Amino acid sequence: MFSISSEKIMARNLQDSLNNPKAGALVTFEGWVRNLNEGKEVQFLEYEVYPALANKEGQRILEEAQEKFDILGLVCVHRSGGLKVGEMAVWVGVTSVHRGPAFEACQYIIDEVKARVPIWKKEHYVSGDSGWVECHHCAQHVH
Amino acid sequence: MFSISSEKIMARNLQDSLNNPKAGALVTFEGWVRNLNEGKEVQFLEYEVYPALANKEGQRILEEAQEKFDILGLVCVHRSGGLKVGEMAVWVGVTSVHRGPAFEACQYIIDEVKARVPIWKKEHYVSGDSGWVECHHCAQHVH
Amino acid sequence: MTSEIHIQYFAILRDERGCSEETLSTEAKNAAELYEELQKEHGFRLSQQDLKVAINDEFTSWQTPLQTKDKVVFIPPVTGG
Amino acid sequence: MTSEIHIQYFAILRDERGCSEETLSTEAKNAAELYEELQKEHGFRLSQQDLKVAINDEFTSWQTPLQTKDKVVFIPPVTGG
Repeated sequence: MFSISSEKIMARNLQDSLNNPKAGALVTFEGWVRNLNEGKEVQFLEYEVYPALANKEGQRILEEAQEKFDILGLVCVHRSGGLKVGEMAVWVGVTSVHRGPAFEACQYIIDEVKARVPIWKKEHYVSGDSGWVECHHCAQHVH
Repeated sequence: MFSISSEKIMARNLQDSLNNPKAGALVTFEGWVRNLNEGKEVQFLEYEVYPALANKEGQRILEEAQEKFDILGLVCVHRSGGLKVGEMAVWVGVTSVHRGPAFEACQYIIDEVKARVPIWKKEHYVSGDSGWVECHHCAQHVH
Repeated sequence: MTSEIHIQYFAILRDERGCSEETLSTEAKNAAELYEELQKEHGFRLSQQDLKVAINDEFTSWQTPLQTKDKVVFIPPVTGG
Repeated sequence: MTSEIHIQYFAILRDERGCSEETLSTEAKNAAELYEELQKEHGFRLSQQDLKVAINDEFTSWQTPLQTKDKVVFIPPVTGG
């Protein structure tokens, strides 16, 4: 249910895997590569992943969501490797009977993935500079 | 940005219309026709719409969301006519720079659409019965 | 004073009225009086406080004075989504 | 006592170390001592309290005793999503 993908994320296929006649609600989150971060123009970025632990921790987060919220299905995929502006970095989808739990679980999953899963982002700027993004929490520029 | 559709909702096209290099987050909500409501097996349902006022009120809700939350783009489409189990009744999509406002606005929009837009749902049950759903708020079975 | 009012019916009210629109002459001064009149005639089960009212495609107050050619819609609790 | 430890480096630590993995012999009793040793040698700018540590692909405490053949990863603040 949690995975790391080195290829373009195919949201529609992921979503189809969540089809369920009991479900009344699907909430999805997509994280996209922005053209600006802290005032710097971004050209592309790279995600580096510690795969063994990222997969375990991602899976744990989905299990927590399943326990905490009354949901039916859930999927999260995170990209690795190089991405251009506008490309999808992460996809989260959650289904439930009523909509409240799907919203809560989707937000929980993306919050926890960003805080806990060992993935690091290096930004390459139009100026030619590049750098590892320092820390979401410190810099308060979570998307 | 708000519309009523008598045809199948094409979520991917709606989503493409929200592409924006400034956006870091897309949150979507889809409402699906469930196979069970209050213990009764649903075969299909019909949405009846008061179009002139539904479009005005839907548009007002999107304008309110735009004022309340720091978001970039937003779309909401609601179906009219007959739908089978599993079909999409409503689609909401919101983009923003950071993810918080997109989640909040998406939830605001679907909450307000369900509470305010003049659309009525008639359920047709496997048993052969049918009936107008009485009131989301009263019956506490919002999805 | 009599005014000529156009009424559209939706959902349960359409079923109970047996038609989706009609034009009628009424002495009702406002939408509240008009609904009272129609409820008596057709036995609508929803009471006025369950409904909202729109005149000329805008939500309005039950006390807004009716004018000839107004289009009135009584709005049962909505159940979209 | 000397143990043989395998280390993997990611992100900024990989850049600063100049390689992505190495195996070394150390007298460090736990990950805290090991990081101190490596930080001195390679000048890592992140301090131990900025990092988490994993042994054999599980998060663990800095005080867990190291054992020969352990795989250690120091984890800079994560920035996925």
